[in-house]
Amino acid sequence: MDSKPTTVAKSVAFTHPESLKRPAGPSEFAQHPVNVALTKEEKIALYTKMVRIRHFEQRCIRTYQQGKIGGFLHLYVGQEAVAAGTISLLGKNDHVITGYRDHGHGLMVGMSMNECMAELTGKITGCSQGKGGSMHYFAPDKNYWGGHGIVGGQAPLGTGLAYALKYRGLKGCCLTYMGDGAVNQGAVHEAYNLAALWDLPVIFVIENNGYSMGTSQERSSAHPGCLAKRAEGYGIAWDVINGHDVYEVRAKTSEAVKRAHEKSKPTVLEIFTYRYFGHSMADPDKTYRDKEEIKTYRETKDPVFLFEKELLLAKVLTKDLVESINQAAMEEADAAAAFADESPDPTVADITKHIYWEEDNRGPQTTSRGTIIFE
Amino acid sequence: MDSKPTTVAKSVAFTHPESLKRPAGPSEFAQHPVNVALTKEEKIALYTKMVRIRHFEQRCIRTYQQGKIGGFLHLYVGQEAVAAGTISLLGKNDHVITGYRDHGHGLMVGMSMNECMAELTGKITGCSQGKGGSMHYFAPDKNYWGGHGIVGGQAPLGTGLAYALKYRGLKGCCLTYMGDGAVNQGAVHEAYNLAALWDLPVIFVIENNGYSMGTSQERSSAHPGCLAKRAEGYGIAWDVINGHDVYEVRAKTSEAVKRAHEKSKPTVLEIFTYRYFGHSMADPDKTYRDKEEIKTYRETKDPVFLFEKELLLAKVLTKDLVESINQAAMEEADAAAAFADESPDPTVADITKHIYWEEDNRGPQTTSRGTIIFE
Amino acid sequence: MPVISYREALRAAMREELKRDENVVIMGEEVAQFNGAYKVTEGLLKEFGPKRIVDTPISEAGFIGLGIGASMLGIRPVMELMFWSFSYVAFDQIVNNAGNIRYMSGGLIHCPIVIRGPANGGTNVGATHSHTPEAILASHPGIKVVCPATPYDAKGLLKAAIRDNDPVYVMENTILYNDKGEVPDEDYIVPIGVADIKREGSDLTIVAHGRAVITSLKAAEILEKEHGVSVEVVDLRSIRPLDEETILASVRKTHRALLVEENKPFCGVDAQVAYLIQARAFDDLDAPIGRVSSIDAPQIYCKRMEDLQLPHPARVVEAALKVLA
Amino acid sequence: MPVISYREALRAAMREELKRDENVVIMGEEVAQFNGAYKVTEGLLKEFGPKRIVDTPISEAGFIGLGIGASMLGIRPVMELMFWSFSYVAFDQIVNNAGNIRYMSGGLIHCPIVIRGPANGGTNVGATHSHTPEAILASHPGIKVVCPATPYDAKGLLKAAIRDNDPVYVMENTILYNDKGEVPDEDYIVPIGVADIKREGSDLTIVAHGRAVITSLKAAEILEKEHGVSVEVVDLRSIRPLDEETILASVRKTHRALLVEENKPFCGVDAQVAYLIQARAFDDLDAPIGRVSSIDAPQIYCKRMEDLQLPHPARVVEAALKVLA
Ligand SMILES: Cc1ncc(C[n+]2csc(CCOP(=O)(O)OP(=O)(O)O)c2C)c(N)n1
Ligand SMILES: Cc1ncc(C[n+]2csc(CCOP(=O)(O)OP(=O)(O)O)c2C)c(N)n1
Ligand SMILES: [Mg+2]
Ligand SMILES: [Mg+2]
Repeated sequence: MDSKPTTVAKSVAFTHPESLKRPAGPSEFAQHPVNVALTKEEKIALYTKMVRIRHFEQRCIRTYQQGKIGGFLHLYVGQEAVAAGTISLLGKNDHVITGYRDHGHGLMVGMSMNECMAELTGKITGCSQGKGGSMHYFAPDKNYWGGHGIVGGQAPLGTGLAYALKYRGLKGCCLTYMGDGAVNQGAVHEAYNLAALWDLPVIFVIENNGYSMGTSQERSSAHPGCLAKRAEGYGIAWDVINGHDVYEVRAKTSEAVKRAHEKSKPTVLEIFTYRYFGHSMADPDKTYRDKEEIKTYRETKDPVFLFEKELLLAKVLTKDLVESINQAAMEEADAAAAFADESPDPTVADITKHIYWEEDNRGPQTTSRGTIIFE
Repeated sequence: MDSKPTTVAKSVAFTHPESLKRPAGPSEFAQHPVNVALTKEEKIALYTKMVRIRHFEQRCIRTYQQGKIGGFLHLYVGQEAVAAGTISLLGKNDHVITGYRDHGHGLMVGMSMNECMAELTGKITGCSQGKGGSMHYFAPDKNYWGGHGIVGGQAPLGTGLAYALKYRGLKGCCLTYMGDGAVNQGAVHEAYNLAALWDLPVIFVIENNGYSMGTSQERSSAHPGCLAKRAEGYGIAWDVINGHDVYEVRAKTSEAVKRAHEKSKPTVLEIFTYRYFGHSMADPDKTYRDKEEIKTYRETKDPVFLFEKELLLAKVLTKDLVESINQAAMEEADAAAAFADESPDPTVADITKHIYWEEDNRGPQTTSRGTIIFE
Repeated sequence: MPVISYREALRAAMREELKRDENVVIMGEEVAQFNGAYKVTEGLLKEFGPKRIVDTPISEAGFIGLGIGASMLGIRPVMELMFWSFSYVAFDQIVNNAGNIRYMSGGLIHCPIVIRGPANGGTNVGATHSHTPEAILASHPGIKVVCPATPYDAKGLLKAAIRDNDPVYVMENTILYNDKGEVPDEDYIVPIGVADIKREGSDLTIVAHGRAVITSLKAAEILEKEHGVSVEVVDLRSIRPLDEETILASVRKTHRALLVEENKPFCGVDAQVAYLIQARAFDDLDAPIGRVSSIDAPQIYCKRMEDLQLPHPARVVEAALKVLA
Repeated sequence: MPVISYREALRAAMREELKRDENVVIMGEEVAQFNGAYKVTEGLLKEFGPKRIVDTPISEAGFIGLGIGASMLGIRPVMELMFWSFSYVAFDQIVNNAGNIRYMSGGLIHCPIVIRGPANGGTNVGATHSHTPEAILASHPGIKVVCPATPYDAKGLLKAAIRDNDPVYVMENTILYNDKGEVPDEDYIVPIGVADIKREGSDLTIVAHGRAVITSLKAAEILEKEHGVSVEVVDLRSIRPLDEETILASVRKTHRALLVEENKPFCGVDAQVAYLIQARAFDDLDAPIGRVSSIDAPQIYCKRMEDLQLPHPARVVEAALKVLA
């Protein structure tokens, strides 16, 4: 037995990792092989994707304020480097699943702004034909399995996707994202144990933005310094990452991807990040953090700006290019809003479609008959 | 942040702690203050209680084989020192809750063999009037909150009992028992987090008997050496205990009780123990462990015999006394079986009693009317 | 009488009970510092402090189980579920531990817990957040379920629930939170298990609960004005206990029944009510019992369609005319 | 035709499907090395090896969620729940993730998972282990639920379930596991959603599912012999989809209906069936629809009382005579 009993164990208050406090400047992870390997074009593409997420989300705010989006709208602004850094590493057999804050991941896997915006406004041209909404994006053709509204509920699903990859002999992994609040859902722990016990190529990514709705992390989670460390109880490898530095995200996540691909082993990554807006558009964001904190993050740790600076310094980007990339992203978002506007609603008949497979795939029905939709 | 990332973490196969392998002889914990504090009478009483559990359970086997007990019957034989050692430490404001393997705890808190046996045979004189059965013993007047059939489901309840103690300003704790298989239920982890976050005086006791039904611990739980270590992820103190030595159980549990009473802090204790019979009487016990293993435990680690030896050596017990204590326990168990035999069944009218409070407490009903039991 | 909102009525119920009994504790996600996801608990932390008003992590099985355990030892927890949809991650605790503990202990243990929060569609949040589990929970003996439709009932039922010694699950509706109505300042309760005739009539009985009551009242208005039909609207208020006699008395008077609920139809509350009526008032019925429920699909996200998926006055009117035909 | 037990029939279904499709995986607690808590999966590990037959930890939400995720990527998991009662700790996964994924993705994702295991009382294990959640699960659109009563149906329905592209929940009954019946060796399926007339008759229709079918057949025998009543017994087999037409056709023939189920009565399957019959065969009914369910209490432990809590032939006979009076 390699474990020793503790008689005193202290719960340490949540603090962002030291690395976040380093002065702005070139990332110490710029020289990591996965980042060195990026061509200039790839770097620009990565930056462009982060910018597109930013502008898409900001356009959503307007659409919401116009009353065209209802219900919940959870924005990803401030967290772009997490989805961008992690998903930029993925290949053909790698998969993605997340919670309800799912727009960034959707755009990163290659969903179009059109289908994303139209989904938000409940149009038939939306990725889920207006049936899923903001919290329930899906693009299985792009290995994107959602968009899940129940906190933590996606953790076993991601583990199951990894299980399927292993079962089918595919060298892939499944990035399974969740928030810092989600780690307290029992399903997450059941998933940890299964992943470790069965050596599944799943990477649990805790996007720690410091808050679950209005609850700061110290008020929701007991932990001995960080949340990822809970992985140790299951013998799972883990790491903590500065999520404001897309190079660091890539560098450390690549180790986890390697572990998944080569050893079929899980990892828990805790990525420190920050959200600029309220939990959802319905959150007045007044009771639980002060404006100063948001300001500091925006001014000193913005992942898009930090990467922009990095690439400007490295002369990968120019001011002009930055301008035109931003301009294009804004125009794309505007066009998406127009597309959504012009798209038709589903019809009443659509309400009862897509409930059962055989209803959508009529023909010789061999397995199922009878009444499946009731009055 | 006082935590360090790991890049390699290994899952070590389950082995019983070294302490179990020590040669039989006086317990190294005999000199622990909580054990030194025991009077001769108290030591004899403790031994007697263990013997009573043993004989009660063995009498149950006969009653089961006679066809008078149906359903599940999970025996505690082999694990006596766990309930005996831990519960012997408790005072007026200390509480107990466990899973379905609940007879030992019931007898330890002071339930009579009569009410326990009658419950098993479904009689109205049973502790729960024949409504709960083997898995669902209750004696709230003795601070015993059951007996819970759903694996792990009692963990939040025990945490809640501890919460109530703290809320009401009582210096107490709640011993919350579960098996080694139960630790993989999400509810257990949610309870860990709440207990740590809110500093609740709950002691989670993992009775690790090496198997959950037919699944050895290595096949059910990923861990880095032991299950208790998962507590670290929540900043909870923990310890591992040789559950064959009632003195060790008392010594180490007393630290946890102190922590609960004095600091209102939780603890996770993993107590290594062994069950001699199948998971339940329905388990043929043929596929997952060999008879040799059981034999070894019976012959070298039996908690009742080890304690008997210890007390004989210490001249607290004599052969005669041992004899008469065992004889009395057997007679008590036989009498309980007779009592159960002679007791009446509940009636059909009893089926619909005890569903709602006001049905049992008729009088001026202020809060609730209408039909509550339907046809 | 003061006119306050459904939200304020719920808050008043909690305030009064918090004052009355020091063992009452409000617990849930965001109920304290954030003032409640729907502001139902606004101001309570300030007034009663953090011992009585407690924010929880996102661990429904954990904190509801904790509440159940605490209730067994004399605490009277009032737990907020941000949505009743989230009861599904705590389903075992809610059904087995809260609902069975009295029975399995032969009456030795009681579990005076209240779980409250919204259970409704119509808010454009999709299938995972729009469950209405009143029928599935009420189908388990040991549990009580109430669904207030008005501010008056909201306050009275919640107070009754908090004083009840059994688990009572209070299903509210976010769309009703801003509805206003007369609510007495003084202490009163609405007994659990007593239906309320929200409108008297003679040609047709509409049985409804929750927001479907409001929809039915609107439909009754239209039926009266445009079709000269006199409709009686029975508000169940409680699903379990169920006030069978009030339903039956109304049907015996009108001879026709239409059942309206926002639940999905299959094995909904109104399936049970339909069975009841035909079993006990068979000869009084002049026509088959009609039903209006949500269109039988997971809740659609698109708000325009969701509004049509739910029962709405036009659909109720149409169904009523069919029953009357 | 070979005569085999219900247990063997289920096993045969799994064996055949394991052979037919390499993506079929059997998973659950104790299904492999222990040969199944009820020996339904006996021998499968030996025949198919540990990749196809997988023992899980006691983590229902975890492993069922895992199965759902795997099914989205082409695996066809057949998960055993040791008791359907344990579905309550996995309720969110079972309802929201399996049941809603197709809908919420606008048909992009399908979830061909099967969850099977016993859902019944009568085994003397108390309230926590005796739930019969067919109605509460079937009340959620997106889910299919079947309840085989005979070995033939057990095999045919399980095979159909495994080939179905939607989540199908198969509720078995431990008391039936040893029941024997004729079961073809060859490949066949029983289509989901097709009821079966287990006995023809002209005076009364009994609608039942699961073990209540067997009870009803016994009652029908007594009714015939001792009371000269000709009873038709309709076995629903599937709860959702529901074969409404077969129910209605039988009632239109006999004009009287008695509904029998082992579920608790409130919002049970038969509440829905009662609603259906009165809505669509109102004028064909000569008497109110009768119902026999389990006595409405959490399951009692005492075996003698539990046997009386469940529907038994004498109770069915008595209720039938009432409907016939
Ligand atoms: C089981 C469940 N409980 C509660 C909620 C309501 N809810 C949605 S998001 C959220 C906060 C989650 O915070 P976190 O996991 O940190 O993710 P973040 O929003 O910061 O991305 C809550 C409480 C839910 N959707 N599901
Ligand atoms: C949620 C749930 N899943 C499965 C079961 C069936 N079951 C009862 S006991 C048991 C094994 C538990 O093993 P462990 O926790 O090690 O306790 P032990 O029996 O060894 O005391 C299982 C699988 C259950 N009762 N509840
Ligand atoms: Mg967060
Ligand atoms: Mg064990």
